[in-house]
Amino acid sequence: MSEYIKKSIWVFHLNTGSCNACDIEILDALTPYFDAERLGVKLVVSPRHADALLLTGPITYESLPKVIRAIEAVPRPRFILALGSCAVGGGIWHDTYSTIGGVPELLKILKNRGIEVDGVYYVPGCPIRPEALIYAVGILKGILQKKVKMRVRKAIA
Amino acid sequence: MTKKSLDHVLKEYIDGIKSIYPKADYLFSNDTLFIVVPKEKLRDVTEFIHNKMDCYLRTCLGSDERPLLGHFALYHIFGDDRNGLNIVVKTYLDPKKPVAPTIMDIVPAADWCEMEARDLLGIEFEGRKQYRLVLPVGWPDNLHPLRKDVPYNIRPRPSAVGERITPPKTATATIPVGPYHPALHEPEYFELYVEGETVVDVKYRGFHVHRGIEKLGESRMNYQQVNFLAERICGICGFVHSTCYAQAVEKAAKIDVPERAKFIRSIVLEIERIHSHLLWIGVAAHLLGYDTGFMHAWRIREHIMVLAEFLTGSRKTYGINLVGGVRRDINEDKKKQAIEVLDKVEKDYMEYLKALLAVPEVKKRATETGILPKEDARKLSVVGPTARGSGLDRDVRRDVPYAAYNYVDFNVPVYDSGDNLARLLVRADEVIESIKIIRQLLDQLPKGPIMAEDFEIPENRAAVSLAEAPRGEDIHYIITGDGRPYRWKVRAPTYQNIPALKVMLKGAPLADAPLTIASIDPCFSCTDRIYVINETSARKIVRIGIGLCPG
Amino acid sequence: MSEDKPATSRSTILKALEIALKTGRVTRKYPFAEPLITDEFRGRIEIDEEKCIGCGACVLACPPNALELIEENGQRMIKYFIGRCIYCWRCIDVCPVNAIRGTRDFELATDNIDDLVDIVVHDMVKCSSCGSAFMTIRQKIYVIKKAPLTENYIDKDPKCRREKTLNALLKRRGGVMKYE
Amino acid sequence: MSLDFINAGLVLSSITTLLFIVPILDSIERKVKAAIHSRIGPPILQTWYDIRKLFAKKLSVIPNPFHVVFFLFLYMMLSIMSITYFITAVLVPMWNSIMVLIILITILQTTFIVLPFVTSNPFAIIGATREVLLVLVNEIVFFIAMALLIFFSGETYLSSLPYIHPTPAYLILAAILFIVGYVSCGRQPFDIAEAEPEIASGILVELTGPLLGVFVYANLVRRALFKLIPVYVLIAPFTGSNMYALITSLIILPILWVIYAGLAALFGRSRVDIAPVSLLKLYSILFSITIILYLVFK
Repeated sequence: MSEYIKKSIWVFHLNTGSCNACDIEILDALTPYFDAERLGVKLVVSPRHADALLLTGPITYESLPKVIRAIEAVPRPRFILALGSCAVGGGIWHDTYSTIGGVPELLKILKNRGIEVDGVYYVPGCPIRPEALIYAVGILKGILQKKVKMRVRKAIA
Repeated sequence: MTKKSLDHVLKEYIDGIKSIYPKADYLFSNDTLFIVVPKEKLRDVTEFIHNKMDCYLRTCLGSDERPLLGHFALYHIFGDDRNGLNIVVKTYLDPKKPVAPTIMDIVPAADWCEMEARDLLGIEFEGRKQYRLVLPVGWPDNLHPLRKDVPYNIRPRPSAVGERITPPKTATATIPVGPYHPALHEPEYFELYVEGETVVDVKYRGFHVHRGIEKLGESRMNYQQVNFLAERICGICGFVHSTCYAQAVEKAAKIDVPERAKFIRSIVLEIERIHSHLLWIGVAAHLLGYDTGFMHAWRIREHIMVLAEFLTGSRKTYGINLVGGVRRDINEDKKKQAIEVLDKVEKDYMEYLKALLAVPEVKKRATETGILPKEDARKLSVVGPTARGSGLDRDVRRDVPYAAYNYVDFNVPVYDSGDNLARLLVRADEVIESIKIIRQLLDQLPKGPIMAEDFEIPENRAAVSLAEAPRGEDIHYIITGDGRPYRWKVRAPTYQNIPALKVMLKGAPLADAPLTIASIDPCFSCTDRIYVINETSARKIVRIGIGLCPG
Repeated sequence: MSEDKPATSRSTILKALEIALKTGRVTRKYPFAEPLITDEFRGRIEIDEEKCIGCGACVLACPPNALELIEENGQRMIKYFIGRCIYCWRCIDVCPVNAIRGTRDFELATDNIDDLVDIVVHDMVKCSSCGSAFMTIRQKIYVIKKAPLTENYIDKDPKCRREKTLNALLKRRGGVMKYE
Repeated sequence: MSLDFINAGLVLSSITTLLFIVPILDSIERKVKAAIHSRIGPPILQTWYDIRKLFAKKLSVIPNPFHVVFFLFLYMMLSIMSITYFITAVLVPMWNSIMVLIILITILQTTFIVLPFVTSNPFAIIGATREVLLVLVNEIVFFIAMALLIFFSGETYLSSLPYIHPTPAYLILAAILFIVGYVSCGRQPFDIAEAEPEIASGILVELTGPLLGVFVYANLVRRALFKLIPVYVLIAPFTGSNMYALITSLIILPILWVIYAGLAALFGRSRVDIAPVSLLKLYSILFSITIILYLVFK
């Protein structure tokens, strides 16, 4: 089922309290120099049409219920792309009083409420480069391999 | 302005205030006059400064100074642009139960900042309607995050948030209309009440992007880290914020910033302005259904983005500002490349502009729509291109020069018609002016260090700093503390411009609403406030989420 | 410039076509071609575990707390969470031993958040009197190299050191009470 | 008999080709626009990928499910039926009156307008209201043009058009049909019903998954029909044979699609209070010219 999505990824963009830098870079990814449309990416205007949600920002309390509602409105199979350091790890405001601290926390809330998501992709960057978004799309499509891996290194005295 | 006239003006202010309250303490530092008055006299003093001296309110803020002086403090910051003066009126409030008189009836612009102080510090304002502005619904009433005894990372009832989903009023059922609707970008939204296709009323709902920035800057971070935080107030005009912050600290601590650093700041500021305006022009074209215009504006903008990355290390949130100077130098090679890019951009841009304005729909739909008459503009004290599109000739870069702006020669484009086209043309012209400014700055770039050496930041100094963002004037107020700001307050330009939207939108066709809203180039990441009006008889409700720092 | 107001210049809607023809196709075929990146780009940082002494200067400088210092079981970990990094490179500025290097790496997307964690583990020195771990072995070597005379008291943690100094002082004054 | 057999084969193959090729033409349109934007654009099969993907999505609950599904399938059936009827009528000289085509198209357009109303979403309803205003002008002009066509040519059969003599008035009528076709396709500046910034793509907003897929596909077929009719009317008199006329129209269709795409990329979006009025003005001028020409060359 999700095989078909790889050829045609319709995305809906939600700013959940980001500073706009990631948001303009998302738009930038659609413009001539990057042209995400050549990879089948299309920005749609309703979450009901979307396959993937682009979340930017650390998810403020004020936006949380709306984010949950948007996720519910996306027909399955649905994916989440956490874009930028705020969405991935809460960014510079990961522990302030008015944010929940990023998509990992959101996923816990979703799990508690029984809302399923078919895949989550994390795209660090502050802001993300348009290429970073295209790279993530490449991973979602299966044409690229991820390069990062958890590392634990011992400093030998 | 000569020294004598400044003294004269100061004397006028001080005499005026002394006549209201003879025991008023005052202090003059940098370009700012600090005055302390008791709260009983606050309204009289406000009236004198605002009405008699014809100043306008920059912003007001509360501060928890119980650990220092055993009181809450309330600051009202007024601006006198003709003389380049700031007037800060300080009032002490009771530490147990802080209550202050409202000045909203004298200065309508104080509405939001008073409510913000109420939310964040628990200061009650007598004699006005009070409501929750900043904090999310469901936040405990007696918890005020900016009080010094409240930790910055407190998170009351995080699980309760999920319960706040309110069902939509109309039969829109499961569609999340509202903050995340059509023109994407930002989660604040406008409810437009329409009859048929005509907008009869507007309601702005906001504060989805409240991230607790001021508290963070006052608790977890140190002076240098706050630069990076300030830059992230807004991802589009972030460098203005970090410059404004750095300047405020430098002013408060009387740090001598090297000239070269000032030049580099101005160059990057203008690059940011070009990127922001091109972005806006592209989005405006998109809102008018002219996607070709959007694509080509952003194609030209891409050169600027690459140039910004080449000069600073990042496409956005440049991260080169520090208190005392900048982190990256501009060498001869970079200078040469920058000039090449600017030449290309200027050529492409001029051609693009011709193409854009030749499209009949662009011209037809921008002309005579979203009109903000000059009188309204003055009354609402709008700033930036919104003011300049309505015939108000004000620009901080020229009126109160900062950074290296007093070394350059540039025009401030002003158009009188007050419609969307005027605001478009102001921005269009400003791009060319910015290119001109950067050329001059690169040409005159002085030699020397880019960072001030060894400086100390003393405690309990205050300063007001201004900067002209792409959307208007940006104000940072700072009180220094131990290793970090004691109080740091930011006022973004969109704050000043949003009330003007009501004037522009009423009675206009729905189809023009997105462009009109976009035409003030609102930046909600910076603003984070709410504008509430009375709901009137409206048949249908359409909620439009226009984002945009223009985007 | 303002005399030649673009608003007044004559032009038709075909102007856009002319621009398009002249410009041609500008798209970079990333990921199949090089990204549009300059040499100055600030990407992910790389901690050199050969050089790092685990002092934590970077942790103090990091604005978003992407670098964290965790101590447990006699080990100190410098944890770099790429997913929170803002790529400001302040850590590079403050590192006393130049153990942190900036890269141009931005291809960091992953489907598992644990991939974004990078940890350097240091063994710690135990205090010779109370036995609590208080600094890394590398840090000790570094301090001794920089200030050779410190060898005498470097084995004790700051608390014990203060205690020792105070006790010595008290003794000299003839007191017998032990500082607690 | 053998001719009928060939005709039947031709009808079948043209329809299947058309139904398959329409999404590809849409991809080509996107590519043309991309070229004007100075970028690459999607692959040639992208619209097919999109539709296939939409059908693979789960259906989620919508208000008025019965009405929506009913009108949606009616809409799809009608668009396919109309285009089938048109091709059959061109080739088979039996009950192929232009009147039937007009009736079919009227029902088709009505379904298209009713659909967003039953979804009871405020955006969709505003979009539909705008569409009604535009269609009112456009549809009436379509009737008048077709009626004049019958009147001028003296033929009520589509299959007879290749055998008439094209007069200047006839050619202007064909031009009017081209404009009607362009407007019906909802391209700039007439995409006011789907205006994304203000009403979130209006009529589409409530549909999701396979339902959206059905709508997108049916809409493309309808657009193809509105391009095919003017092309056929214009070139039929010059070919002299209805089979040639059909084949030539099918060949011209992609070219016309590309031209329309290029045109749409050069315009911005009009407004609901401007578009119908300016259209009316344009049409009245063209009709006056037609009538004058008719009287002059009679």
